Amino acid sequence: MSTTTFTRFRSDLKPIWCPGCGDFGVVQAIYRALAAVGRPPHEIAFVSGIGCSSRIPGYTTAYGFNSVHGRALPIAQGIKLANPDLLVLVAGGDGDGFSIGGGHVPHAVRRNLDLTYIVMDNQIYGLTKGQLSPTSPRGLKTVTSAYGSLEDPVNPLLYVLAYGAGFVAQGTPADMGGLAAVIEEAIRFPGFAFVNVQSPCVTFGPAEAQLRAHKAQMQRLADVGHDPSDRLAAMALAQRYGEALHTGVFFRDPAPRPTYEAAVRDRQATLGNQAPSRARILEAFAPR
Amino acid sequence: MSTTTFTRFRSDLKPIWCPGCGDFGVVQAIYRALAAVGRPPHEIAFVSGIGCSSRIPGYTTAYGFNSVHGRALPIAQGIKLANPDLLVLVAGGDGDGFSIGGGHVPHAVRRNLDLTYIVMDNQIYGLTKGQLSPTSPRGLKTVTSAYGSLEDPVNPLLYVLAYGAGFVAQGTPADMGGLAAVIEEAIRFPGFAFVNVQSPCVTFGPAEAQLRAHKAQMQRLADVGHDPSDRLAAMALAQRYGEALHTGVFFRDPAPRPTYEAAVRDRQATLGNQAPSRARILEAFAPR
Amino acid sequence: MTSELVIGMAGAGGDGIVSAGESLIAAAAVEGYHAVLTKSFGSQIRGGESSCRLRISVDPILNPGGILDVAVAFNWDDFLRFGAELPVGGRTIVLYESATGVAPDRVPLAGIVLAEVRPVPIGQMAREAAGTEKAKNTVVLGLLAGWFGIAPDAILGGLRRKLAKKGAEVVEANDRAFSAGLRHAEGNPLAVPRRLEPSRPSTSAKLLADGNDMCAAGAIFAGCEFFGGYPITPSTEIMQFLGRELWRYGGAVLQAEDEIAGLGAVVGASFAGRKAMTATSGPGMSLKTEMLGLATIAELPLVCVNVQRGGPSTGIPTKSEQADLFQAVFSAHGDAVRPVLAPTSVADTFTVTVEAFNIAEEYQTPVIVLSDQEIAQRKETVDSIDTSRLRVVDRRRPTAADLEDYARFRLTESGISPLSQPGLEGGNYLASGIEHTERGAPTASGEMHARMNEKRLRKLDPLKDREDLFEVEGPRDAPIGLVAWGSLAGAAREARLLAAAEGLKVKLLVPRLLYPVAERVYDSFFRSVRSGLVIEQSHQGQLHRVLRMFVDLPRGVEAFSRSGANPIRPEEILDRVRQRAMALQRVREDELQPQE
Amino acid sequence: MTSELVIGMAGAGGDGIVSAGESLIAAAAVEGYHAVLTKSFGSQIRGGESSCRLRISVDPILNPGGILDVAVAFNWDDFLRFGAELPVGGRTIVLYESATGVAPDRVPLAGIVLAEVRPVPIGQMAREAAGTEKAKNTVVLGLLAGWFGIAPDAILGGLRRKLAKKGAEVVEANDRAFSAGLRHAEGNPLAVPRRLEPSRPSTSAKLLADGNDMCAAGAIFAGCEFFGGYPITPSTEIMQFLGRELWRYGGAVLQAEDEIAGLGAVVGASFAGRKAMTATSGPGMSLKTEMLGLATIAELPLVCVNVQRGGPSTGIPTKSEQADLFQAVFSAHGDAVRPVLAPTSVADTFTVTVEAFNIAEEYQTPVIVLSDQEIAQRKETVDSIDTSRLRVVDRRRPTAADLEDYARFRLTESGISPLSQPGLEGGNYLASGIEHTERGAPTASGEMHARMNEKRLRKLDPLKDREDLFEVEGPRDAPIGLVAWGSLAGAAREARLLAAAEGLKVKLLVPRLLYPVAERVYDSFFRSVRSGLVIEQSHQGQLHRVLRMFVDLPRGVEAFSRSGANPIRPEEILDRVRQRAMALQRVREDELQPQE
Ligand SMILES: Cc1ncc(C[n+]2csc(CCOP(=O)(O)OP(=O)(O)O)c2C)c(N)n1
Ligand SMILES: Cc1ncc(C[n+]2csc(CCOP(=O)(O)OP(=O)(O)O)c2C)c(N)n1
Ligand code: SF4
Ligand code: SF4
Ligand SMILES: [Mg+2]
Ligand SMILES: [Mg+2]
Repeated sequence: MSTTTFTRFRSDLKPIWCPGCGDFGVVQAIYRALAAVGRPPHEIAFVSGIGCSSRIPGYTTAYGFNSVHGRALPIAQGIKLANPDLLVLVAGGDGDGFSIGGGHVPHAVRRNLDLTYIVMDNQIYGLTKGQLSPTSPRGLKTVTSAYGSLEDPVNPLLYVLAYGAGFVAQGTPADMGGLAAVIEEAIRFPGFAFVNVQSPCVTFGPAEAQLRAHKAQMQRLADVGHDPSDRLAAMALAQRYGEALHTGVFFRDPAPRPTYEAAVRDRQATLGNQAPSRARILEAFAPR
Repeated sequence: MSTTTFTRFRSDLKPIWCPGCGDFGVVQAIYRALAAVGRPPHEIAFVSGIGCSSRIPGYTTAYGFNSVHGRALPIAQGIKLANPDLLVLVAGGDGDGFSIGGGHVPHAVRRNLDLTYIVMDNQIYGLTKGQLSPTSPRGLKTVTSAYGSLEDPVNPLLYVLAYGAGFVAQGTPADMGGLAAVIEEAIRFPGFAFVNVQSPCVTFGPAEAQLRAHKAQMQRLADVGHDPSDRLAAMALAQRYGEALHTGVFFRDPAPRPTYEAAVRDRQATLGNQAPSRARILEAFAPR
Repeated sequence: MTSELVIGMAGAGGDGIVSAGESLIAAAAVEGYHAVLTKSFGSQIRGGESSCRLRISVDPILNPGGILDVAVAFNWDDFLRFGAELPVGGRTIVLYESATGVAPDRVPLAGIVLAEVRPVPIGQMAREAAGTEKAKNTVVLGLLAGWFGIAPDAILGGLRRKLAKKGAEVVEANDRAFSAGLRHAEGNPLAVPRRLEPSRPSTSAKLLADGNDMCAAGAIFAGCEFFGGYPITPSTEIMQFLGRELWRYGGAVLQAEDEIAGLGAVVGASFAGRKAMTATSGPGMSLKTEMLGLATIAELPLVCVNVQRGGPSTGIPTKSEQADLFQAVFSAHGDAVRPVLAPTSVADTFTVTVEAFNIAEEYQTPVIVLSDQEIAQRKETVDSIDTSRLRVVDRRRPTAADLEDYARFRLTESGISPLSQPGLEGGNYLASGIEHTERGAPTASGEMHARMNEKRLRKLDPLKDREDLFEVEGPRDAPIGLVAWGSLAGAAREARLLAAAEGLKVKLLVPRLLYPVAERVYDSFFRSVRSGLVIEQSHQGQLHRVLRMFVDLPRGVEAFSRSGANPIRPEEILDRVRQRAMALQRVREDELQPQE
Repeated sequence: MTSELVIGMAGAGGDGIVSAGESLIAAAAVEGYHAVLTKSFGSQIRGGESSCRLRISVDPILNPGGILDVAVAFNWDDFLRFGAELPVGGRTIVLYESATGVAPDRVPLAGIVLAEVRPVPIGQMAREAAGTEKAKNTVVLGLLAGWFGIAPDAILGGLRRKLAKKGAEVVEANDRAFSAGLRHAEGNPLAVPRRLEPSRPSTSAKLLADGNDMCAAGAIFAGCEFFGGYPITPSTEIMQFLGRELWRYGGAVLQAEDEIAGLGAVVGASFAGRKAMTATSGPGMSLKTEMLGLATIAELPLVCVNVQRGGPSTGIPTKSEQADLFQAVFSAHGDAVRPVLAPTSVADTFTVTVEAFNIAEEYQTPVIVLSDQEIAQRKETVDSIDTSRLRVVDRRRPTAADLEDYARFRLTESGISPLSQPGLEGGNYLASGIEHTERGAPTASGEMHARMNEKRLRKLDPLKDREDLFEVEGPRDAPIGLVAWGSLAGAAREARLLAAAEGLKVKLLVPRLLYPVAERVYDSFFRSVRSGLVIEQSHQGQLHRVLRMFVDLPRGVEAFSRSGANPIRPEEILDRVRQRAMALQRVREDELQPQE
């Protein structure tokens, strides 16, 4: 694609991420995917929570909403319901999405609005300088776990599969082509799509979660002969989150469910023609 | 068991549930299970949120905490950490547990404190008089879904299995023996144990979710030859939540993970002997 | 003949007390009476005790009224459970189920000499006439129609319409039960008849609604296109009404997973350019605190309704209280000011909700509507509202000129900056909860922070001159001044009229805008005041405290307040007004004493 | 010789500005100086600009100080980014990296005549001496030691200890860099020498800590056994400290999934009989609103620390503000009152935290500690605290007699009811957020609700007599009165001393208890006051408003407040005090005019 269309999505706000932060790669991949999809920036709403990763909307020329910690999904659903024509992206960190925001994920998935949710999973709290995140490996020593974490990590891929998402994939900036590709595919998927990105925190992240390690570990799902139309098989693979690093599409619903906004539009259409004018609403209370 | 031990757990607070409410059966089953386990009431802490079902602690003689909507699990974890010798029960409704409280479940599961969590799943909001619940079937018409719900329901069993719980079971007051048995087993399980109880709301609940229907539908997992040590198989079965009604144990970890409180005790023990007196804490700040 | 009646009924869950009340008020409305119906239930969801009180009058009504004219006890245990909610007195006529075996001179209403006591074999009459006890409430309707002349035809007509779908037998059985009651009353007239005057040909057609209905209708009138919320008593009916209606207007309703998500979706919808609202009660308001703060700093319009109930925490979900004012005004962290409005009646809830949307859109701010259970759930006849007089305001969107060099948070003179929305080319910006520059870039500059804080507060100053959001009744120069808000405004209005009738010089200020505090309005009201009361249904007297923050109240102005679930009655207010009038009297006399 | 120095340094992320500051204050502490170190960063997590200011003195210090004596610019862009945080003036000596190419008469400090300007080839010296630019900060330490006589041996000793683990080469290279700086200074003495006096043999051993350290230590001293929380700037260090220490005392720390769960676990631990605490900042406080209300009505002791930062919403996470007072006091729905305390210095944070636990346990209530980023994150030398004078209070548990007929919420005279806990036989009860009877049974009775509200508020009344939680400085009869809280108390104390030195009659009231408002304490303080200031770092002047609610402030008492991220300085306060003194002067003169 031509760099003009590419740069069209880059804002003039200079990223304040640490040099080498994986999120640089993610925003690049998003520029590429958006350029490929080809919607103009003003027709895109890009919502995030709070965190290093959540700064990402500000680095694009889309309408951005850098909201509060953990609430990007509810806000994004309100936007999509208010204006279904928009392309709505949601992004944030592992903590934003699966710790404080974890309660919103299953409901966003089961409602199945056509959103693309990108989590930058660095297994750490970056912005607040290095505390445990829900995806931190058991035993990890951080400033809040001086003697090692006592908890098994959250499994974003398995959770979202169990929630019934129609599209679930993983990527890493260690493979920019693959990352841009899954993000583009997620955007094009009609319904809720989830992309977990292994995006290294070079300043506070675990040593095993850096680009070098990714390059070594990485296994393309395409290469391991996984059938992305089989949810149970995807769940079985996803259970290896943390030990293995599979990239690509875990699950793609061959027969995508109807989206929530589609059902809403039908309802508005059927009931719409019975609508009295708003000015006459009080007539509903005439006694009989 | 002797009725004396049984009645020992019944408080003199008269339940204000509607006549015929499934929760009467659940509290009975809990009396039985507690009697069988044999811990005295004052060594039991019973925590709930808000809802018809969440009134249940008040109907027992245990130390009860009828807390706020959706927050029973965090409070229960604080209690268990503060005093691991207690038997800690947690209970509430489908809305309490999987709508407003849904964000706390995965973390309670992965921490794996030795708690027993009983959800009275009636596919409706009872206390607030009949709104949609997260487990309400798609299309259900309620006071908040006059034209039918547009969402696929939450799947409590599948979710909790995906979260990695060591014990997951389902019961119904249509089979009191089976219900008391799974609750007792859950209490005895060393680690986080989850029991989903299909507990009919006779006043607002869906017609398909009443005792008669349960009696007809019910399939004991023991009878269908399910292997409760196979998590993936359990997930496959759990995917049928909503269409089938399986009762009994979906999953029981043959090799239960160590509990969180055990790890905490080890840590306290190892670090404890290096403890200066609290009175001398300021010495930590002597300049060198 | 009497110009009004206050009727109270109580019984067990199955007795159909509330549906009897509904039949009565529907009939009253059809006949052009003014009426108020309040319901009260035990804590049990079903099968518990329940009660209702109906005040019906030929003149406009300001509140649910006090001592009962007519008390109906289906059984005594349940009747007594409602204690202060069904106050009986010397003028009360008592009807009760004679099957209770209680002798007329033994009714358990200690130490009250009742006007009249009528045991009636209600259950027996129902069985005989309709073949079922289910008809007991219909028998009672017949008795009431017969003894007190309350619109028999309208009642019966309503009942028939209601039962039509149940088939002819049911309708006829019901007819028999009703006329049985009617005949019993005619056969055994009251010693001192007390029949309701015929209604006056009412100037305007009446509506029948409760506060939650009116709130939802107001939202629709104001152009609301999105509602996101989570069920909670006593606000849920707002979501339920909109869940039936909003789709018709191209809008949508989302029952979210919790209050945070509900408001989050509202914030998103507003960001996307739609008028949006949520509704909840205390516990939900507490959860929304952070999201409300986001809307304040992102300057996004939205309306958040809090139908107050008893607190703190879960408190008493089914009873009314006015103890969430502090929270409405001050719950946010940081220097955040948001407008707070309160309706003072069922009808008022419509216009106040419309006004809330207007203020939200005009000033790009969340607006909180503080309703309360009393107004929200009481059914009332309402003179139809002339909606042609109501404005509907839309947010200021960027002009082509604005878009040439768009800065979302431009520091304008008014403090209001044109608000664009996704889809609008050239209006692209970054919304955020982080302090930002005029163009929306994150900043940690103390100087910019000060300017943005100043802007966000300054833009609301014009509200302090909105005298139209205040009502003053009574002589401008009255030395005694009352202030009352929300559902208590009704009791205060009635008390003021009673006081005036006694020749006491009293005025009343009813604010619909509670915050920001309109200092000038209060200053001019209090200028003549030497003694006064701020009347509130909260333990702390919260409005009185908030006023003290901004207004120099005259020494003699104090709070008359108490906890909820026990409404302050007009008579109580009148008492205190009398005392204050006498105190002033004494002072004046002292002043007139010759000094030696 | 000078008795104190204020040094400010700024540079890029890699320059090691902050670690240089740490080395200086550590050395100062060892040498027995009094010192305060404040750090400030750009918004970038790493690689961004950073700065620090150190105030070092032979006398006790009350605040970080104003105009710099010494300004060190590693590069000018970054230095200027910190603007008001590094104020230079006529008395400032400027050292800067000569490689910046800026001529001494061209330094970009418009319009200020500086005391002296010294370009130094810092980078070059580092490379030459240590072979790496990494040693730049060590060179600067050498320069400062040399020119201003700041404890060379202690600095070098500290550096050696710090670098020991990096091996001998590093240590030696560092030694060379330091002495290079030292020699450069000796070789090029200042025109007007300004050396720091030797420290006075300090009466008591000093400690070196920041406010968050002191808060955590206070919790441990008070007997805290459980901490549940969620990371948030600028409070996280409290959880981090306790996460290292609490286990040693048989306690536990839980990093929860969010702030609601963190506080929920604390509520559970308290219910189970443990002293428990959480800590957060504005956004987290907002989320905890509902759970705090539960603790209030369930009457469970706990401490909730809010380290204030810039708001509303995410606001400015790294800067200090005092705009969360309204929220601390009023965020709950319903009539809920909870005590709010504020530390006024690093040392104070220890004792205030201990007091917070004592009040929580004694009155069975959540207690909020309002710290702020300024106190929480500034490092300071502290005279060691005589902990033997501090009480540690435990909750009142039921006696055998109480247990014979246990009623958890018994309406006692004090309003405090013995609190049992799981495991205690006979103490079984139902805790709930629902209004309850004395025995904990849910109730919807308005009468019981009123009594429980009254109980929950009455039990806190004794706090209003806690004069020990207030500090008054200056003449009792002073006509000018200042009130300041939190980190601004330091600036106010300094301003008062300066004013007194000018012969102005000014007194200062510093409350550590902000709520409930101790009316009597304020009344007696304001008795002599005819003009005054309530000094606060918030746009609205929140304490001033809260005081107005309960205290009749003298007419002349106003708020001196502004938004955060731009601290009010002692000189600014002094200015206003001078103006007020003159105004009073004029008034008095007018009064003395013969009346014709
Ligand atoms: C309600 C609330 N709680 C806590 C915080 C502090 N906070 C900001 S970002 C963050 C977590 C960052 O981790 P993650 O979401 O993984 O994003 P990352 O910085 O790693 O990209 C936290 C705890 C906040 N801003 N708001
Ligand atoms: C924060 C908060 N939001 C909403 C409510 C209102 N509320 C009480 S119970 C309940 C849901 C009840 O449904 P469920 O949890 O399934 O319990 P059930 O009554 O069906 O047993 C709701 C919405 C509340 N009390 N607190
Ligand atoms: S702290 Fe980690 S996540 Fe944040 S910007 Fe730096 S590298 Fe990236
Ligand atoms: S409403 Fe439903 S859940 Fe609640 S008590 Fe009645 S039957 Fe049970
Ligand atoms: Mg992260
Ligand atoms: Mg339910």
